[in-house]
Amino acid sequence: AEDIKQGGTLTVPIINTGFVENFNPYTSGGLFEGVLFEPLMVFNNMTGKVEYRLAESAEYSTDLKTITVKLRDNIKWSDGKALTAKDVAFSFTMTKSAPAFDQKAIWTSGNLESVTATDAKTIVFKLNNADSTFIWGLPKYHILPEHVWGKVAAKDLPTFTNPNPVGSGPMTDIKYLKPQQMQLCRNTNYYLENRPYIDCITYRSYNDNSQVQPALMKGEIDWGSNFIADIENTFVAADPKNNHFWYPANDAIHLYVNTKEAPFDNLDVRKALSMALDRDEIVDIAAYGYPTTNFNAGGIAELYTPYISKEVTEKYKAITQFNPEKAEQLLDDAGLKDLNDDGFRQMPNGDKVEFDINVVNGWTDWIQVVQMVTEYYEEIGIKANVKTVDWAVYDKGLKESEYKMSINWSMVATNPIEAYQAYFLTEQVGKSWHAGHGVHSPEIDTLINSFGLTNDVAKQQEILDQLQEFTAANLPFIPLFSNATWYQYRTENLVGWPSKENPYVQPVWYDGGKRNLIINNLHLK
Amino acid sequence: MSFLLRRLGFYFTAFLIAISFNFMLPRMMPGDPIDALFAAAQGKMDIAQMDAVREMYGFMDGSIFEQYIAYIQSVFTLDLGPSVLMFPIDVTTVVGMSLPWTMFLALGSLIVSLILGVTIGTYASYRREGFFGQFVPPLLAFISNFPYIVTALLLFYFFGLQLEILPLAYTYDPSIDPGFTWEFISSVAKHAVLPMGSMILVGIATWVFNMRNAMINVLGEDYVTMAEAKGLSSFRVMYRYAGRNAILPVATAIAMAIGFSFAGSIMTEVVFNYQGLGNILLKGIMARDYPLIQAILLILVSAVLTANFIADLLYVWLDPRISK
Amino acid sequence: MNKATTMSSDAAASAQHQKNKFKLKCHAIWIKTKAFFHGNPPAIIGVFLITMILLGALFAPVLSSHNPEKRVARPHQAPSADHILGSTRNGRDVYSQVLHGARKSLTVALFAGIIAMTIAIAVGVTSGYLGGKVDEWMNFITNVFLVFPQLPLLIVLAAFLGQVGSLVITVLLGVTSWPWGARVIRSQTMAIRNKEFIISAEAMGESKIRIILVEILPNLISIVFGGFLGTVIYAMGAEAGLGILGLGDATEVSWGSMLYWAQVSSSLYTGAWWEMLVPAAALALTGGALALINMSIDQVSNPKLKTGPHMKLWKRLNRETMKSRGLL
Amino acid sequence: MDNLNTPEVVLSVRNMIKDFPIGQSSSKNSLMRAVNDVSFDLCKGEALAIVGESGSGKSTGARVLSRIYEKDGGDIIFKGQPLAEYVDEHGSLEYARQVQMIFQDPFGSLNPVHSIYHHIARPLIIHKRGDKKVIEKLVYELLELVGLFPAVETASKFPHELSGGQRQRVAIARALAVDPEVILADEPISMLDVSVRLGILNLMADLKDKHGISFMYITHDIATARYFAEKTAVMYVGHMVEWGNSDKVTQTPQHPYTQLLLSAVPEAGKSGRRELGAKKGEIPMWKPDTKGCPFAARCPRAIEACADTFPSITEIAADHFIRCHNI
Amino acid sequence: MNVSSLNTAKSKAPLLEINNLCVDYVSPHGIARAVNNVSLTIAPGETLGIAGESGCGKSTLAFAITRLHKAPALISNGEIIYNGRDILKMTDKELRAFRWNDVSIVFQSAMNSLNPVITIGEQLTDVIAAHKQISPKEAVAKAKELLEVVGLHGDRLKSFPHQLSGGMRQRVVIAIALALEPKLIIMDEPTTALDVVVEREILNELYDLKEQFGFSILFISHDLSLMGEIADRIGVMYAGNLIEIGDAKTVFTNPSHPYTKGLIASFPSIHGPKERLYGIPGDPVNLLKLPTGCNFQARCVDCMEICTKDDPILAELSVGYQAACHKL
Ligand SMILES: Nc1ncnc2c1ncn2[C@@H]1O[C@H](COP(=O)(O)OP(=O)(O)OP(=O)(O)O)[C@@H](O)[C@H]1O
Ligand SMILES: Nc1ncnc2c1ncn2[C@@H]1O[C@H](COP(=O)(O)OP(=O)(O)OP(=O)(O)O)[C@@H](O)[C@H]1O
Ligand SMILES: [Mg+2]
Ligand SMILES: [Mg+2]
Repeated sequence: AEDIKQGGTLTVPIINTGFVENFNPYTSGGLFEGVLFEPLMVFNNMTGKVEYRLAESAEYSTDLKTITVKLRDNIKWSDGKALTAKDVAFSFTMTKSAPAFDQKAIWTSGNLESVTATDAKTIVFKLNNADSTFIWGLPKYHILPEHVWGKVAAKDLPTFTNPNPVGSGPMTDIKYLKPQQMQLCRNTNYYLENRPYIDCITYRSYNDNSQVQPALMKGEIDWGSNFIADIENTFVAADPKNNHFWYPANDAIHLYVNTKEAPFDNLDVRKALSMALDRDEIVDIAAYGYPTTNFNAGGIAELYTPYISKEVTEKYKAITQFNPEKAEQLLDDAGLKDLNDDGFRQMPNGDKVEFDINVVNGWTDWIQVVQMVTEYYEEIGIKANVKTVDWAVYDKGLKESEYKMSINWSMVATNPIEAYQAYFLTEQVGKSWHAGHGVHSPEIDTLINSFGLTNDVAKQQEILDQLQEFTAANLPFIPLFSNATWYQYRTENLVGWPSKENPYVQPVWYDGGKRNLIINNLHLK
Repeated sequence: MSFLLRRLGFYFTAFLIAISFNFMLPRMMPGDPIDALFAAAQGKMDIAQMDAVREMYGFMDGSIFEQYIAYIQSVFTLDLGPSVLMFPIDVTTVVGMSLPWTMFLALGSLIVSLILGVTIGTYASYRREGFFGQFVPPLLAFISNFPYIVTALLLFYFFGLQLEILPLAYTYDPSIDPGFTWEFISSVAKHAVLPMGSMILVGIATWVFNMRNAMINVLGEDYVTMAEAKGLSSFRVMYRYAGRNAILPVATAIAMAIGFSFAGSIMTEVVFNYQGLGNILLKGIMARDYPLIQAILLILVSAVLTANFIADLLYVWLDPRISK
Repeated sequence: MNKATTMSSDAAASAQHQKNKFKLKCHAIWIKTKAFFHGNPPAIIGVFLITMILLGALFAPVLSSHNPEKRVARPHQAPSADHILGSTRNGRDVYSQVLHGARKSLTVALFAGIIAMTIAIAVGVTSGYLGGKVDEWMNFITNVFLVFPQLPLLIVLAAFLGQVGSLVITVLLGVTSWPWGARVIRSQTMAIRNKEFIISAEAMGESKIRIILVEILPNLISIVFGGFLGTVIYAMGAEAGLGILGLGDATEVSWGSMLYWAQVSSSLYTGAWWEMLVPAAALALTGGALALINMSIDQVSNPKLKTGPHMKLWKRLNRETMKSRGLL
Repeated sequence: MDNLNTPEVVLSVRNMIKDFPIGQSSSKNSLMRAVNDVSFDLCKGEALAIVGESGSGKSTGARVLSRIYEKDGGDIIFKGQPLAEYVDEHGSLEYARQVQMIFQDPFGSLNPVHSIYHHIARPLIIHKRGDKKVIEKLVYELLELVGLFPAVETASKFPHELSGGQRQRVAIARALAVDPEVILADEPISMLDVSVRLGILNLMADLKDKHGISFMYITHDIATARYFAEKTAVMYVGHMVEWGNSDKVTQTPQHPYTQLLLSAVPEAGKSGRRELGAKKGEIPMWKPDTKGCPFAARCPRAIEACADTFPSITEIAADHFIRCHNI
Repeated sequence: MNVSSLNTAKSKAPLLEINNLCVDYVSPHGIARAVNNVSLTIAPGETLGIAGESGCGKSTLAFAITRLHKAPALISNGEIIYNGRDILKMTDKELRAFRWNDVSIVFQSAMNSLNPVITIGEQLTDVIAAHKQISPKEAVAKAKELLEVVGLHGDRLKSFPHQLSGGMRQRVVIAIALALEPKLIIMDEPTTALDVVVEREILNELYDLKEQFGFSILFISHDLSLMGEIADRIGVMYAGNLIEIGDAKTVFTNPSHPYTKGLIASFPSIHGPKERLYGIPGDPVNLLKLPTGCNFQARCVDCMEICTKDDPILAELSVGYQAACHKL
């Protein structure tokens, strides 16, 4: 639109220890993706669309072993040089010699055979095995100028700080960099005309959420991606006209149960433990009501609404409904009864049932959730304790399935299949945080692996439906709620934000592609 | 002289012990930086990549002994390797960036609270029976026992957020270029008011009590009475004859206080987002950034040892009876 | 049996004697106590406050209105009749939490103090009394510990140890806070060691351990106690500090964890000041009260700190005589 | 040594030496000799006074005898048996019982935290003088013996509740508790009030005469030495320079140092400036390899030999010895 | 302000006149009168000795003259007239000017009256600088001169007290006392801590100095032989009271008061006949538990009925000779 004014500065908080002169996108903690560097494309999980950025199109061959990516016309680096398919091919091949940069392990996992630029605009990815999910990893790789990065020896890549960075993103001009604040301004060679509308982005460094809150309240920053306590009364109330927030659903939070151990090996016990929880109340009290309650036992939540199987949800609905009487009955039936009248149930053989729920020390919202969970369990006669552990212990516990119950999140990705890969693939046991619950089967492995072999959306959905059914039927983890996507924004200077009314993208700062879309959309009021 | 040599020997050994301890600490504890990185990425990182990343950060194995030798070497060559948190920036650079600010904060507040405390303490001992001597020290005892972070938060809340007369965070206004300009210096000063103020508020009581007790001990000495009998002015008696001796026990406490002052500055830096070592230390701990933690502890130990050494020198200078 | 009967009258007499002795002793203690408090307002205030706090902690289950570890209210309810100090963000009763938190915080501080003082006494007295090589080594170790930046170290240790319940904090604080006390005790022991009563005990053939325990130690009571109080104050602050930094166990109810929760729930910004200020005030009062007691012990044990009720009398008399001489 | 009325020698000291390290290093060359070549006999029921200025090694000598310090040379023979033989636990305890020490400072020699009862009962308990009852009785007897009435009340007191003189009596009672043969009294009255000093001296004299206890009486007050002790030895820088019968030493001093000492003693009525018979000079620090006479530098009678030869012992009269080249 | 007491009539106008001086210590256990109704005079150039056992109030008297008392001491009564001015009525400023200029004082132990961390030189010059308009250079020159007067080398100015021996320190203190050439020097047991030879050296020095400068001395000691040697007149104190005062010879050879007699008999002489002496039985009195009547009654060999009832007052026995005893 012509009436959009150019100019303005976006100020965002960065939680870190300060800025240093390092513009290597792979080692700078995601500061520059989508800002200094432009992705090929963005998979928008909110709309389900693919938003092409540097690329104009990307096509799979029918055998799903070749991907052909075409670049836009006349795209340039910020130093004015042309950005060609050779640059793109270089960017991908480079990560072969710098395995640490190989974000999605395309080389190390062995599936990618080659990346070649067939002409100035065309890049061809050749795969060893058919994999329709491969393409989702591409945005994780930064497109870098060969004329700069090609001069760096492979062994120096990890320590290369990329001084005077050349990029293709909307903001490539480093105005200044001070330990506590830095500013990037517009790329005059940006491939979209009049974009970005805004002139600059200012990064401000903060220690933690508790400092972002006053900064937001004082109007020092425009875009928050942080937990803010009592947001209506603190942030919104400070300036109701300009201060807004929108907390769409994010990843699903589950209570992981170690099904290899009694009494959790009994499905009814797991069901009872699920039914004992009043999820609405938990969300309301422990999390200020910000997250979205999850009544879906299929393993994925609101973030993936288009993929959720209504049938499965309906069929297993009872499991997620707050029903302490039923829960008690299930436990009674399972033989867990209070034999010694201490108010808590024992195993049929008289052993006491008492377990810890692991939660990372310092992750306070979860601690509160778990505290409430233990209260609900106490009401049905189950003794559970909150166990706050250092994350190293937590991490090890999850991976090596050294827990009885542990609160944990699910993967956030382009497609829910990635979450199921982490949940159930037998090869993930001992590696992934999500696979330690003990529910696995070769059939499910095959089912999951068959996903990549097809490009047919309907077939894929069928697989997902089956996985949801499997999850709900086995209940390796108890669904609680979907995390909120923390997102606060101020409209005093800038507008064009994604919002409930205009949900064009999931509003996460910490995703290069998503924020690229947003930055491109913001403009002066 | 032999006294100082002995002390020097002590410092060197203490230093060796401290850095060895530094070396052991991370190796005894669970978790490593890559796990931390992985946790921080919240699943956005591919597990297959972890080993590569581990290698990138230079966490190679080798016998503990080899590692130890390499570590000791790195300490003495001041080449402590890259930080994990701010990879690939050198730990030395990272620390160099924040050290001056911590020194400014910790030493500044130490010096101010020392001066104020000694003055108040001297006066309180002099007016021991009066209102001042009876009420000010207990009052300060209560203030200093208020949890430090709460004091800081309250100051932050009232002066920064409510009254908006002082900045909320940072060492200086980031839009100003550092330099010897009035603008910069005044910005630094303005940003230091709250952090330093809170540290001084909490730290002052120690010195008041230290000085007061030392003074009271000295005031009963014959040489003070003698000085009075000589008809010297009370100022001279207080400061030259009594204060000079009372400062001796306080001087040893100063060196100790450096360590505490640094500890205090950790909290301050966190609350006021001050760009100092404490802030980085805490972040470094969370990220298991061993090189950084080691470097900071190293600096800390060196600083405390240096301070002790200076205190020793000071003591020799202050107390002629020592020099032998 | 036989013996018992013959001895009975004797025994009765001696029992009577013992009783009298006991009475006398009690009386002496009473006199001493009275003298300690008389005209020593810091002592009175300090002991009063500490007594209140200790009673509060001791009778926490009786005094508290709610279960401190249970959600008993809506989040952040302002002080009201039902929750006299309001509720926390997690819906717990602040009043009950302060009472129960006192137990944990004081226990940690107390035991840390005991551990530290025990080590300090063991090291200080042994080193000061035995002298020679033992002393040289112990002194060296003490000095190393002394110059080690303690709190940062504590933070690092606490972070690395993972789950840091109150037990770990107690031990950590205990084993890192002794050097100062050890040094003071050592120097005092060295002063006493050369006192003639020690030398004569040695010449008499007393065992070393008895000399340390019976002859030296009782003379150090006031420093030991002062040092103990100092360590307790320090440990309490450190426990709170670690708690606030999130390095303690957030699920335990202690003043430190209360402050931690108050901070993560941004209670100051949301106007729920009570959640933060109540535990903070509890800490300040306890620490301040202990500092006052320490100060008044100083006044009693250090004869140079001439204070007491007689000073009031002196002041009055002095003013009168000065007036009569026309100097006022 | 063998006189006509040969009294029994209880403690015999021959060429006793005690060295202290100077400074912090303990290498051989930095030793100071606090006591050098000291010999004497202490007879039963007799007192030997040791006089000398501060730092002359009086206390050190006594402390070697009471085994607080280890001797570095010479022989100490107690009741015919060398000190070295009182080694095993029983032996050393036995020696500790028989040789008791009384210290200069009545304030420092009693532990302020223990009652008088404790102080006197301890040695009795250590030396197993009986059960509780017996010990209690003994304690009260001892207190009465040293003139502390009423004993029961005194026993329950603490040191700070007693005057200096009373405290010193307690110290004596404690020394007496285990029937010692020898009491080493290190300046027992110098810290006492002028008005009570004599009481203590008289008490000690009674113990000596009536109980046959031998005393080594250390003092710098030569007048009380003569008053109390049969024999007197004058020490200078770790050496005995003149010794023998007290009256002879004090009335007809032969050694220039003794003469100096006596001439310096203030005397009522002798007003006015009194020249000292000595040159002003530093008091030397005696090292194991120092040569000559210790007093040479200040001696008005010094001859050449004094500078490099250690003077030998001369018996100038019966029971009167000096160490001097220029008699 | 005027000379009131008859018994102080003297041929020369006194330099210092003390009338009915009372000094109290306010202690937690009551008020102890350490100096009770003491009146005496010191003539120019005279040496007055004050003898008495420990705690009888000698130092307290000395302190009163320069008004150095701090809490809890209280000069409750009397006047101290120096050259017609009552010292007790001086303002702080006058007092500062008076101190050292007119009366200087040598404290009981020289070891402690020199500041260990300040050079001898500074401690000497600052008293000169405080009272005289004089350049630092001149002050140093004067200080050197003073050191040489007491027999020390001028180089010692740069020394610290610990570098000097006890005797040397005592000389320095005397040099400081002489710095402003005062009319009266108070010497509180100046030689007690020294051995006889050094003591003799100091005494010799003192004789010379007195000859040279002609000041008066108030000489405090418990050593009666020393007192008999140096003093022109001797006053004997017991439990705060002046019980006997008169010319030295008489007091020493023919004392009137039983206490003085006992005191003199407590010193065995080196030359006299060797016989058993009896001294004074009993212990010194406790100032807080003074009996009614004569303070000395409990120890007195000739105690009479009246002694337990009435306090004896100081009576003139002959010209310039007074004693307080009912027997006289
Ligand atoms: N433990 C010790 N270590 C080193 N030197 C010592 C020790 N004890 C005494 N001396 C030295 O030995 C010498 C003799 O000391 P000693 O105490 O025996 O003298 P003294 O004659 O008793 O003196 P005083 O009259 O002051 O008691 C002194 O020079 C003293 O410094
Ligand atoms: N600061 C004080 N507080 C209470 N009582 C005191 C104080 N100073 C001295 N006294 C008491 O006053 C009395 C006289 O003390 P003073 O020092 O004058 O005695 P002295 O004659 O100088 O004794 P000495 O010969 O020991 O120096 C003593 O009984 C003493 O206990
Ligand atoms: Mg001695
Ligand atoms: Mg005195």
